[in-house]
Amino acid sequence: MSNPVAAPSLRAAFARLRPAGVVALVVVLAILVAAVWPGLIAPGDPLAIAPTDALAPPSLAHLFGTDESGRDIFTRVVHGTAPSVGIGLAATGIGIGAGLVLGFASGLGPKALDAALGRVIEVLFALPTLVMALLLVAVMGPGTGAAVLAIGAATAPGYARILRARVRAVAGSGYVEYARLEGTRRTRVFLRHIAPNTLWPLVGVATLGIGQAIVWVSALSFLGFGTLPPSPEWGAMLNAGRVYISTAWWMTIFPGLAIVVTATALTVLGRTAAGGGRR
Amino acid sequence: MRIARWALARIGSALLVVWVVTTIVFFALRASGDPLEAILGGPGSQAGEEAVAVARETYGLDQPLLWQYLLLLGRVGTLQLGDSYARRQPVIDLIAAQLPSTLLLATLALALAWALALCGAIIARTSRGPAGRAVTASLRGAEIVATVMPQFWLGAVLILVFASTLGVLPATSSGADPAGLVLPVVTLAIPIAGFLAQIMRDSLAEADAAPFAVTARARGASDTRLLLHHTLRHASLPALALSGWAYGSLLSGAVVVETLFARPGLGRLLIDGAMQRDVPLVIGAVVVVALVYVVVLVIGDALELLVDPRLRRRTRTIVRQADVAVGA
Amino acid sequence: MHRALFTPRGRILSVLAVGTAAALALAACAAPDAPAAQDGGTLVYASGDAEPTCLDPHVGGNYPQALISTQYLEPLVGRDADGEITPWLATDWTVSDDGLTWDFTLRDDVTFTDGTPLDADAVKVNIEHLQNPDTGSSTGYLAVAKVAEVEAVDATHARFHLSAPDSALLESLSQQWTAIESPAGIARGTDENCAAPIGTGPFLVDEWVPQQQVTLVRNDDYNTPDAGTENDGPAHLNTIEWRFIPDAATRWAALQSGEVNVIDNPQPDAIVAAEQSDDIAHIDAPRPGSSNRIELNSGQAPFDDVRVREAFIRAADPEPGIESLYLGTVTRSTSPLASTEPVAISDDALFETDAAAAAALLDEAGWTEDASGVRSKDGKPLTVRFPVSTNQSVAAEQSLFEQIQANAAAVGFDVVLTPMDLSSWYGALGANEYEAVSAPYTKVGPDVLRILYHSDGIVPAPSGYFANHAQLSDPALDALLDAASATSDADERADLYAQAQEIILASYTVLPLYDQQNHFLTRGVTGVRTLGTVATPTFVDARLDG
Amino acid sequence: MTGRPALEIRGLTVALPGTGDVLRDVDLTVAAGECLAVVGESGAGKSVLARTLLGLTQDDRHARVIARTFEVAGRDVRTLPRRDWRALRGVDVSLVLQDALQSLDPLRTTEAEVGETLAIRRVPAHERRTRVLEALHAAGLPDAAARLRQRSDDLSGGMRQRVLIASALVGGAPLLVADEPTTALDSTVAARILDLLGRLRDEGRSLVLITHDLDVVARVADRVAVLDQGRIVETGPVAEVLGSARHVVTRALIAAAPHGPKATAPAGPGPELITARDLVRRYRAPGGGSVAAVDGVGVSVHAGETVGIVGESGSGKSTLARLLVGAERPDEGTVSTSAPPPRIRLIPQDPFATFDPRWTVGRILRTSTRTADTPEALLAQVGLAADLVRRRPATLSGGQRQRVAIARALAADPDLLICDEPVSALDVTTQAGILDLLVRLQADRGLAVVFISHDLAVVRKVSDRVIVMRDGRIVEEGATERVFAAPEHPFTRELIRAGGGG
Repeated sequence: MSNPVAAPSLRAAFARLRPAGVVALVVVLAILVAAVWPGLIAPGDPLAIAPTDALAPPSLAHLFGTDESGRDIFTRVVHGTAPSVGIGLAATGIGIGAGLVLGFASGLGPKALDAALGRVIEVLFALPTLVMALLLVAVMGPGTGAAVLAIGAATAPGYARILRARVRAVAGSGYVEYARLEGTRRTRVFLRHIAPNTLWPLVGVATLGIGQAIVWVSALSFLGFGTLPPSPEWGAMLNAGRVYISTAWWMTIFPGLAIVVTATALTVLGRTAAGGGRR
Repeated sequence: MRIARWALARIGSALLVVWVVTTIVFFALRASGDPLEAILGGPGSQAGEEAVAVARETYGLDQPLLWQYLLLLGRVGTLQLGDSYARRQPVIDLIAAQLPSTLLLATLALALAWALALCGAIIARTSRGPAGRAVTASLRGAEIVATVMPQFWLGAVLILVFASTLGVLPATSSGADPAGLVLPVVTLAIPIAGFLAQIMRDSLAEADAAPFAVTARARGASDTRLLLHHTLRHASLPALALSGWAYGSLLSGAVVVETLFARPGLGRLLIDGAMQRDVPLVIGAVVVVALVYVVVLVIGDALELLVDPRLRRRTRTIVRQADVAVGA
Repeated sequence: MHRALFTPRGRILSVLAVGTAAALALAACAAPDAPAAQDGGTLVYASGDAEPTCLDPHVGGNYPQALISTQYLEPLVGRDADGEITPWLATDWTVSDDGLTWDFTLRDDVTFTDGTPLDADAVKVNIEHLQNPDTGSSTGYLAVAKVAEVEAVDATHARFHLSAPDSALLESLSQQWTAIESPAGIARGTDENCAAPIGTGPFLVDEWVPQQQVTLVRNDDYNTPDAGTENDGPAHLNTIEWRFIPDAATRWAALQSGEVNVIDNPQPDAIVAAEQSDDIAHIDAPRPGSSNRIELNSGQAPFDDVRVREAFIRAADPEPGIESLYLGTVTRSTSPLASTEPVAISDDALFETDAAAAAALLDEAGWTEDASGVRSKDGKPLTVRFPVSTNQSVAAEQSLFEQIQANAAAVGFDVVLTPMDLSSWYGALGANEYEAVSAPYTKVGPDVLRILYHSDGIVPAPSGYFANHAQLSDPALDALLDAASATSDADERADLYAQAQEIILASYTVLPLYDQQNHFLTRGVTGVRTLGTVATPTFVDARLDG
Repeated sequence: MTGRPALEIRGLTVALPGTGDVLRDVDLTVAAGECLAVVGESGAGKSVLARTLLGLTQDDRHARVIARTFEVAGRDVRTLPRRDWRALRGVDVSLVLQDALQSLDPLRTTEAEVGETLAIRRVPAHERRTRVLEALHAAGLPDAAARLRQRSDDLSGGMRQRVLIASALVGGAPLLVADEPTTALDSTVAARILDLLGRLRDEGRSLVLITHDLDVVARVADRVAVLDQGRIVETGPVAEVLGSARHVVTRALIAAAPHGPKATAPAGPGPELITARDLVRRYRAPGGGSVAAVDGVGVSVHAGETVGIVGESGSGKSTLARLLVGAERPDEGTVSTSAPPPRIRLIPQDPFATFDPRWTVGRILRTSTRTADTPEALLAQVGLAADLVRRRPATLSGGQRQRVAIARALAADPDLLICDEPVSALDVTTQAGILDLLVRLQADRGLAVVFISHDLAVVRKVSDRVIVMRDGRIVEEGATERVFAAPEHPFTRELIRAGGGG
């Protein structure tokens, strides 16, 4: 018999880091640096325009080239880390927060509540993320806040679903039953066993989720509900660059790569943290 | 008995879908914005008092909110989706006209995703030696990158390469024109292919290590036979179980891909409706998307029964929910 | 050289073999001889404008409707490139001395494509249709606002009784939004008429598959070419497939790959590429009416202070951006009117960039700068809310706004650009939640000034919409505009409009940028031209390459 | 016996990537019609040996398999290409794995599974069916024709094992390798499967029987080889090896096998701690309706005594344990306790699942402690080193985990331990250690113990009193030795016979 939730120690997580995981970790650390001290990597001003220098291809002066207003794309990509990753974080936070409420209510509440909430969660989960996000954005209007809320709300059912399953697995686990048999009070069982064993695996899932959320928000940008200009948020940059794709491919390629690389690194790391789910 | 219970459960979830979706959409769209404005052609219109009154009457807007809601719920429940505010056409007609195009796109994309995922899993399974490890490692990498690839970016790059530069494939798509379908289907399929390939590769490795696989080898089965007669069926089960969800995700992607490739369909209808705050159209589109999901689940159930005759409903596993978590 | 890449593979190899000079020669050889134009065939038009929700331009009345309806509806009068009104469905017209009665003589040999004859009653029905609130007309409604009644004198004579003199009447009636439709078609009711309006044009609506395309087929009985048409019979084309491809890059790719013959709203880089290309032609047809400009809301703080407005305009410095973003495809304007309007006047001096002067003006107006870089006054930051309608603005223009944002930030403005869908945009304007806005308005003739800058335009319509976004309320200006509208003397009219423009420009409520861009790229088709009215393309003379 | 041995191996060494040498210098000979048993603890290399005999280990390119002699049916297979190995499998040598639920493809019918060896050889379908039916008959599967279209889910454990054996017989392989063929089965069923294997041997097949169970060896094998850490430490005729073992490993194995009565005498019946009357516990049946897992059972446990509950899977013994410990409520009947209520603790079959995976052993023990004992002291009581307190359960061996579970139960200073199959997942020597520990603790502390097991020999070893359960009811109950000496119920008699009587 195996344990419903794999043993989660940091050391075990590091031990699981294969070369890919190490690379991912390095990338994520670099992303963090770029988010916190962008000036360290790219000292320029991401908003500084230079119309005479517009649409310059990548060169030593402009590593990633310049955009239609002559802004340096490398600088913008680096300075865009904070808003882009921040958006992913915020959306994931909202998603997990809402998911926590639904998941715990359903997983720990009375059977009837679980049956009802469980169904509703499944139905919400059935609604494609973008469809649901579009609805909410259409109501709230464009902008970062709305996009974050929409993606958060649209991903919440997914988190709720995982949480509910985890809560149920942990609540039905041998160690919770044993604690009950020992006469431990319900709140104590919850605090000691259920909450930590439910929440810890969520770290991995959340890491995966941030990467996905960045992609979703940029998709909203593409559909015209994105971050406000002239923020160097990657989705918005990518969207702006797509117009020039046939003449200035670098405007599209580099922000797109930033998204792909970040999401990939977060996904690899998330998988590792999620307990090496894939044997 | 079992069939009846199963059918009841599916009908129940269809009704639940209708209720949940109607509720969300109705209250979300009323929360801000004035539906009356949308009916009368936007803020630029010069509608007279009379037209306003007629619109109020037609759409029940002079009734209390709760009554409007119940009215709507009743109508949606019986699939009387009413007329589009902005287009002044029956919603059901609009959707019926667009649905086949989107279903064609999504179904082809799912088929392609399956084909790619199967190929990936089989290649990963059959690659041996150092070269094989390199192949497997790059497949893994490709899967992850495919999964996180923004579709509109991928599509734009494909258009740049195949339509603008090489000129071998059209950049736009409509109906069932085969050449036009290639790029949208590929764009739509790749992320799902990455997702399915991961699941399939994992479950194939799992099936490969299972005792029944050892037994089959001990009977003299070759790798190919083992794959075709034993492990592939097992490996496809989890992927099959998740295909219903994957289909939902394809409908999500269709919103983007249809815009990108100027392809008519439900996704574009939905975007237009959301932008114009066309309540009946949005409800209709979302309800239909959700109902399509229910239908797909039914088909998925049937396929699963076909592949797995054990009739044992496995609980839809917690396994891999990490991937599913992040939504469609 | 660029095109050589598109020739078959064998050619590329030989091209590489013999070097650049030979390549050029070969490429020239490869270019087909001017292909013999042929009759018949299907032209595919890809529009980047929103798909109309109604094909009848009487309903609502926006530019996408004008574009497509040009193919099947025709107005009473036309307008040539010099701004002269030309006969079309009406052959002649006279106006009474008091300017209140107009007599139009109609052609007597015209029938609508449903067989209904064109007569004075039909004209009467059309004007009434526009004025009926249930029609929901907005543009056409305003255009014929001064028409009190249309009297059918006899079959070919329609008499317009006006409530006030209207020097812009002919210009108004030349627009697609007041085009004449079959009364029998109108009688079918809005839904049916929206799906397939019936007119006298060279094509008729065969089928509309929403979101996909509108199929237009040739009107074989066509006999009403306008003054600019060479063809004196039915169109050469059999069919036009009118498709909607909202994404500019996709549209351009579709033209490049030969899927479509004509696209509108191309990106500047596509225009440049087309100019350099042998097989893609470029039609530059600026829309009439206003120029593309940014208007500053003088109705509320901070732009109720002319010094702050001038500071913004002195700081904006759009010129380098216009040059680089549009790659030389547009020209800077300093007029509130389109360059195609003969009476348009410009004043470059008012719009010279001077950041130092801007800063001084702001200092003088009491807006002080602090460490954050954003000026403030009485604790309120110098914020400029700038809602941008994504439906009405191409990418290059949004980039230009971003550059203006950056330039204005340098002197202490905090410009908040907010892209919005059309409905939210109208909402923001209606709620006065803006300090700056760009709202191009297309109308034939200088009368557009009255719509945009007369103080009447501040009062919102019942729907909340108003046209005077600058919220200019100047009795002297109102008087000039009213007088210009009433006079029938052309010189006097031009002079009045010139004075009005000077007042508008000097108010610093308007930052003109350039003409309303209206470009078409064509491939594999000849004979496409645009009308002198609202610059929509007509395909009467168009032929596909053989 | 014909001259040529069915299997001849000299100097077989197998190294697997990452684990090093799994088998070292192994010599084995199996004559035609002979049954050779290979015994050893888990980790001794038994399963690798079984797979190597079919060339399956050799399929892994990273595995290193070398031997001086390796002949199957007289054919040198040392350098056999993969393709030729495949041709060999199923017709020259075949394999029967343990746990037929996993070893039969659950998606395929009996006919497809059994007939696969033939299908691979392109035997025509009609002939295939005939031979499949023959094989099923030979494997003793009742009503074989009706089973053809069934899948492993539709079959009982015993039937599955017969189907699996049939699939090994169908190709006519003269050499059968059986890897723990009876481990997952109830003892009565296992006995019948062993009879079948014995019959096959008698019919002239050669058998390599891999097992951890000396009892199984004694029943069917002619000769036995003892495997320890990849080496054969002792080999010879069964009677000789079991009767007078020379090697210390063999002797330890024999000593560890539970046999005989409980060593210590019962310390007189104390006061009644817990009494259950007329317990009924029903579960919803898969097809609707309900089944009573426990159906009118009454038990009472006195201080200081050990009550053994024995029965096959599905007999309701684990449900009874859960009812006694209070993990479930009975649908009918009562569980009453003495005053003050005794402290009851559970020793589970799978202790790992009852440990919070994030916790260290020290924290687990501290949390359960109701006395002044330190975790280190508790560990000492169960024979574990004190430095285990910082370890997590995942890093412990099965025996260590079970000892920690016992320590945790002791931490509460219990009056009654309910042990639910506490040793069934453990190796025989580990099992012996745990059993000794339990007996010793019970004697030292005067604990009452309810000991639940499917293994009659184990129950006999620890219990003063025994209760035999079948289908949710008690069929026999009494003092352990009385029941063993003179079983009254036929089922008890069958159990004793099947269990080998120890």
